[in-house]
Amino acid sequence: MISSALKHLPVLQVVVPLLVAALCVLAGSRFLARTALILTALVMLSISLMLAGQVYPDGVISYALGGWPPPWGIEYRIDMLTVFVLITINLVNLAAAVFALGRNDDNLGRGAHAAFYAAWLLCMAGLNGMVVTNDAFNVFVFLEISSLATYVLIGCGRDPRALLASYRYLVMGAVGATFILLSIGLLYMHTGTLNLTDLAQRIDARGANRTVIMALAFLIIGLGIKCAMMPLHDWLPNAYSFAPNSVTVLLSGTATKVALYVLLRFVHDLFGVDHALSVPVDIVLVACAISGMLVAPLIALRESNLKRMFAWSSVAQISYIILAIGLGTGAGVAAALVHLFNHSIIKVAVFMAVGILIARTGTARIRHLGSVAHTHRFACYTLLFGGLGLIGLPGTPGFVSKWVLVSAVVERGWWWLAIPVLAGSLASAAYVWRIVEILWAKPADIPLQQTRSPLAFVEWFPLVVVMGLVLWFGLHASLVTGWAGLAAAALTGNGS
Amino acid sequence: MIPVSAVVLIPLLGAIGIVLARRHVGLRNLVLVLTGIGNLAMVGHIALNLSGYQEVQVLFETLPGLSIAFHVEPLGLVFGLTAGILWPITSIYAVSYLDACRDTHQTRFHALFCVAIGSAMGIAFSENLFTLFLFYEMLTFSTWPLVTHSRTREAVSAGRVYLGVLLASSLLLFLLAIVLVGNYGSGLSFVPGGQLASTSPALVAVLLVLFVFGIGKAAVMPLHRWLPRAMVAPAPVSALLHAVAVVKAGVFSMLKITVYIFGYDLLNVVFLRDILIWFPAATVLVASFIAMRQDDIKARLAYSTVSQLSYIVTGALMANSLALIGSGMHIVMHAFGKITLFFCAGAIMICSGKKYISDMNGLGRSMPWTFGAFFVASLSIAGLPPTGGVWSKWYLALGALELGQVAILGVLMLSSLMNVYYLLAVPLRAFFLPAPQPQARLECRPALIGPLVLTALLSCALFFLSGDLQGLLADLTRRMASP
Amino acid sequence: MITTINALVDMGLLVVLSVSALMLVRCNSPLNTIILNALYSFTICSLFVIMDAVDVAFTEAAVGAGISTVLFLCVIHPDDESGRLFVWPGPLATVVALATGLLLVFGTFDMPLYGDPQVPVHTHLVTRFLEDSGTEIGIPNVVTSVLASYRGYDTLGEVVVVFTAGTSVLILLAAGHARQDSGDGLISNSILRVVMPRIIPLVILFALYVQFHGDYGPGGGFQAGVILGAGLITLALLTDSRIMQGVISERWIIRGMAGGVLVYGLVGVASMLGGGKYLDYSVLAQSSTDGQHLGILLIEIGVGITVAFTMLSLFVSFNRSGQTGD
Amino acid sequence: MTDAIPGLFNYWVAIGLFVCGLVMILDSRNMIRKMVGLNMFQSAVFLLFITMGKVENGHAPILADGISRFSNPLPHVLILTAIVVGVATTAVGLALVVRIRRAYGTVDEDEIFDRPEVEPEIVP
Repeated sequence: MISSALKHLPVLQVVVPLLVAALCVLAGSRFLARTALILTALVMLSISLMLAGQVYPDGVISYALGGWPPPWGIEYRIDMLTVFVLITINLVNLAAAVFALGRNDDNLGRGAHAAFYAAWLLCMAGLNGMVVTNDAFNVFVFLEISSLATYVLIGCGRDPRALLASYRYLVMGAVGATFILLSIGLLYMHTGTLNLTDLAQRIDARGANRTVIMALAFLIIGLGIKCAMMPLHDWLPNAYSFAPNSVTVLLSGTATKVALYVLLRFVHDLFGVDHALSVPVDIVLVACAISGMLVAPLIALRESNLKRMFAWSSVAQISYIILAIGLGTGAGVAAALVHLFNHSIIKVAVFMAVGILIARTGTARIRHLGSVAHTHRFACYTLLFGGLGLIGLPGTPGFVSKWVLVSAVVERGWWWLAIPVLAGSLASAAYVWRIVEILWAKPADIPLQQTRSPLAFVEWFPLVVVMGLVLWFGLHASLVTGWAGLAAAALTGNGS
Repeated sequence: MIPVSAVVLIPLLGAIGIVLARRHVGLRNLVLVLTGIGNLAMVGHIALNLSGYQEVQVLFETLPGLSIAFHVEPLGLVFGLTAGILWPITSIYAVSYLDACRDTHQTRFHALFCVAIGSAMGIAFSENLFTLFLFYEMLTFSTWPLVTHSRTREAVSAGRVYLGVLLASSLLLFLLAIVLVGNYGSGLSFVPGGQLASTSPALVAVLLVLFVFGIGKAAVMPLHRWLPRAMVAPAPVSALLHAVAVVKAGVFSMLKITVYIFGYDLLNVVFLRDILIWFPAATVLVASFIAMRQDDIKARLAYSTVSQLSYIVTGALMANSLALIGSGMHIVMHAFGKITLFFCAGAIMICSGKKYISDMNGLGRSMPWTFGAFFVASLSIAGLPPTGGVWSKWYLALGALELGQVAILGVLMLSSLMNVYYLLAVPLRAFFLPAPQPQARLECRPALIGPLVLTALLSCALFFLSGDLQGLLADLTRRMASP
Repeated sequence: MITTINALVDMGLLVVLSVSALMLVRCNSPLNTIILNALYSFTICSLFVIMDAVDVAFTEAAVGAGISTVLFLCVIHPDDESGRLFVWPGPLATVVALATGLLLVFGTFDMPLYGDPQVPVHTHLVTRFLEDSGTEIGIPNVVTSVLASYRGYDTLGEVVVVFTAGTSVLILLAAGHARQDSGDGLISNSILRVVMPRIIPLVILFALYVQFHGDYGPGGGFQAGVILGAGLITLALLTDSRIMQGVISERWIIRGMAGGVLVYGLVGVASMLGGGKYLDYSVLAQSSTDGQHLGILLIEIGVGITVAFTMLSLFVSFNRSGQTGD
Repeated sequence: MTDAIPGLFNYWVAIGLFVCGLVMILDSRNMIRKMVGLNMFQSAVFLLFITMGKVENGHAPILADGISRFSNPLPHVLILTAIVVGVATTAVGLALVVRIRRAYGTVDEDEIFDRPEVEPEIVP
């Protein structure tokens, strides 16, 4: 029984949260839904880890849904890259789910709580589905599941501006998804297939023409919107800042990361690293990345809202990943993955700390937060360490990311790209230190003693665990980089 | 055998102990002093058992080729010993100084002080550039709260300049240089002979520029601005950190990198070196000029520090064994001299409330110990016998001659003359000019005077002990000759 | 070159479509926009029929023209009538849109010509669907075969999308609002009140026909669900909505939404337990085609349930918000 | 080239709709109209898919005796799903619009964004 279940792990990764979400709505009980959320998150993480255990020795797992062999049926395909991203997002999900049990700043009506947790699970099911699938159209379907769920999760924020943010994200997201759909259509037009492996082979065999180039362009725009690539990032800052705190934690570590993963998959798998396309994809990605890593921190520096500031920081950090993807080399892919993981755990810790602070002080206005560090030590020190990680100081995972990234950049022969990367770090240092200065050294603005309240278990526990990971992976990065290297090999081995 | 990393961990554990003992002032101060003594004992233990510390100790391996590791080598030992000896003395001074100021955040102060010293120790015994950079940044961040200790608007703004200059230079230039070394060189470890033998001369030149201006703590102009601004910090911070730990960490990194990353053979063939050496050389002169015009005693000392640091950087760029000995010795000599001067400045400010030199006429007669110590330390900085300062300047001068740069020799000499003028002027003015009104005896409590007299005496003692120091450093030059 | 009457009709409809699109862009009143949108949907439906996509046309008619219009009507507000909707697009939007359009036009020159049977689209995957589905699945409607079996997992995803939308609307429109019972039915036209209840059983019958006839002709769970939902909504509109609440409470509408997804998902679980892959229906019965038949029947029922109840749920949510919004 | 105009006309109309939809999305102040634009934008892509599925002289893909030439069912399946996805998005978007109207009293974006940002009261 167990051994037969092990064969089905790829699909269980997605179907378990889907069905549990339906059960949550069916049961309609807040208590049951919360319990189910935590248990499912645990199960999902365990499944990812077990998949890793299967893929590591055996290589690629292919799972033909419906029993129809690919490319006719839909194929789930698990390799080292897939499990890397799966573990990352499911880890984040578990931490965020526990955190969500705490004091929530959402605006839910009577009876909507179970549905809220169901939407959470649907979001995760969609994201997991996007990761494991090897079918272009299936990516679109699961993208939409996760997107719809995300819109509503954001819209649950207490501030009415959450609705505007969600609406804007919905419009941009729908445009992005339609671009992706169009791109899939064009690819299908050119090749007659939807399976990614098959697509890659057929593009290789038939060569590229204008249809394929257009497909690539629309794909980059569409995924660029979903992963908040610099000129298409408009939705992200408000969405992150007005969403409920736990949702911000979840999104920062999962949604954009999965979009980046899909970008990586498509750009490298389909179009091949060195494919003779007549369009300079690398230049476009690198240009967007540079603008992101330089402009976003400067906006963050002027930001008045704590959450939005870190949201801008996400835009900046995502740019590093895009830069690494744009390099188009194996080392670049590895660097992208390393930063994908490292940024996820750092940002999750940061947003949890921010959430705790906001829940206590009742404000996200930076200028109201003077001297808060003296009464809310735990949250502020986490924020400080997370901030150092965002800057990329040695001893934090951020440094590892930057080291690997800059090494990849140098290896590619574009050593001058190291300069914007480091300048971006410096700009991050500016906004992080601005916060530190206010949290520690600015005179208090609000009656701080009144805002003290003990931390609940579900608040400090996930934060401590994630911080532990941050500290650990700052000092022992070999696991992450080694794995990312294997994943990159799996990817670049496929395309050509 | 106790591992090398103990010298880093003892201060860090001490910081935790101090935080834990924050409710009991006496216990806290005891922990502080014991940590200092324990740390000194550890450094002393290493110095006495050099043969046992040949191995590299890897604490964490972050990535292959990127590990936090420590080793013992003569330069680091010299720096570590200096900081190790001066720290317990400073602790005693700091406790009495802050008590005299009725400071209310002493726990924070002492804990961060421990972290800063731990970082300095980490720099001293770092085995590779990554470890060095880690502790370099840790030092930057741990000293920021000390600089802004008073939380006044002025202090916070100075803190911004402090952090801004140090972070900008280190993140943009220093880190870039490290990355380039990591990718183009043969490794990040400090090995005699350097890691860049197989790289192109252009890259070596670029790296040299990046290192000289990337290590902002060495305060080569135009990156010196943070140092005078950092003087808003309490006197013990200025004394130990901005005369010993932080700034010496900068010049020490410079020395270590020239010796173990570039290697003197390589450095001597880089054309750009002959141009670049004029930046620190000019700093030596210009900073001395500025120092002469300062009336605020701490500002004058700060510019004097800028000037003296560039002696060491110049020495490092001279790239010969005499200059290396001179630079290594100057780290020590200047540390003992300058810490004395800052102790004195703090004592003067606490006990007489004066901070402008023009107000100090005749003050020497009411504070004889303080100004006596100031006098001795000034001699040491200026490089006059019977203080240790004479030896380091002597070797630096010899190094300049060996390099064939008589002009640089001239610069160093001229600056020394100015040192005499602007430093010795203070005690002379205090002892010999008449006081504006008759003053009572102002001398401070012994706990404040004791440390500064002790360091002044040590400065003199170094005049006689310099042989050992020279031996240690000469050992290094031998090691470099046969890697 | 296509010279058939089919192509001429196609082009004619395209022109109509373009015109209605332009009218839609220029339209200034919200109500008219919505009506024009429905018109636009119907035109595109006809185009789909011309291009042999009967199932798609059916769905577009039910959804684009039907559900969407109802939803839009629920949301517009008398106050909106005053504002001018149309403004000449700004330079940025124009440039972005035109650039995208030109890029696409540029790409069309490498695209297969309309109706060309020799392009990869018609020669790769689809040959198996057209040639073997008759024996592998055993039902005539290839669209249903592909939808429910070959790409059955996508369809599960589609149902989940519907479910997600239902859940989302539920969350958004449940927020902080006590339920208010509307008094009378919404439509006071007496003729409709007499005629419609008599038609509704027919509507429901039709829905069931579409549900179970999907194997043989256009239709299936999705379209059936929409029709069933629409029938029930009409019932609610016509009569006292409390009557509907007496028949089925909101709680059960929501449960129905989830129930359909569960039915679908559990069919997959059943096939796993039967030793096949997820959603491999062949293992559900003795012979493989029987299994496929059974599986498709069950999942189509799942689809129908979820869609019908989601329609109801959407209607209830929007309707409630409409009443309490004022 | 003579084939190009009838052969590609479908695509061009689809592109025209695509552009119209995009303009409506980008430049509408009214949130409801934006959703209409989104619908049009998506339907343009649907049209493109269905166009590529058409085979000359083909029939609807329902197997029957005597018919051997069918249009491609795969795009139909994909677009069935996409239509449903589209309406789902519309439903969620409109629900948001309802809530926005409730919170701000208008669905005009300019009107909402022209208002000064008011931070909510501090409620610890």
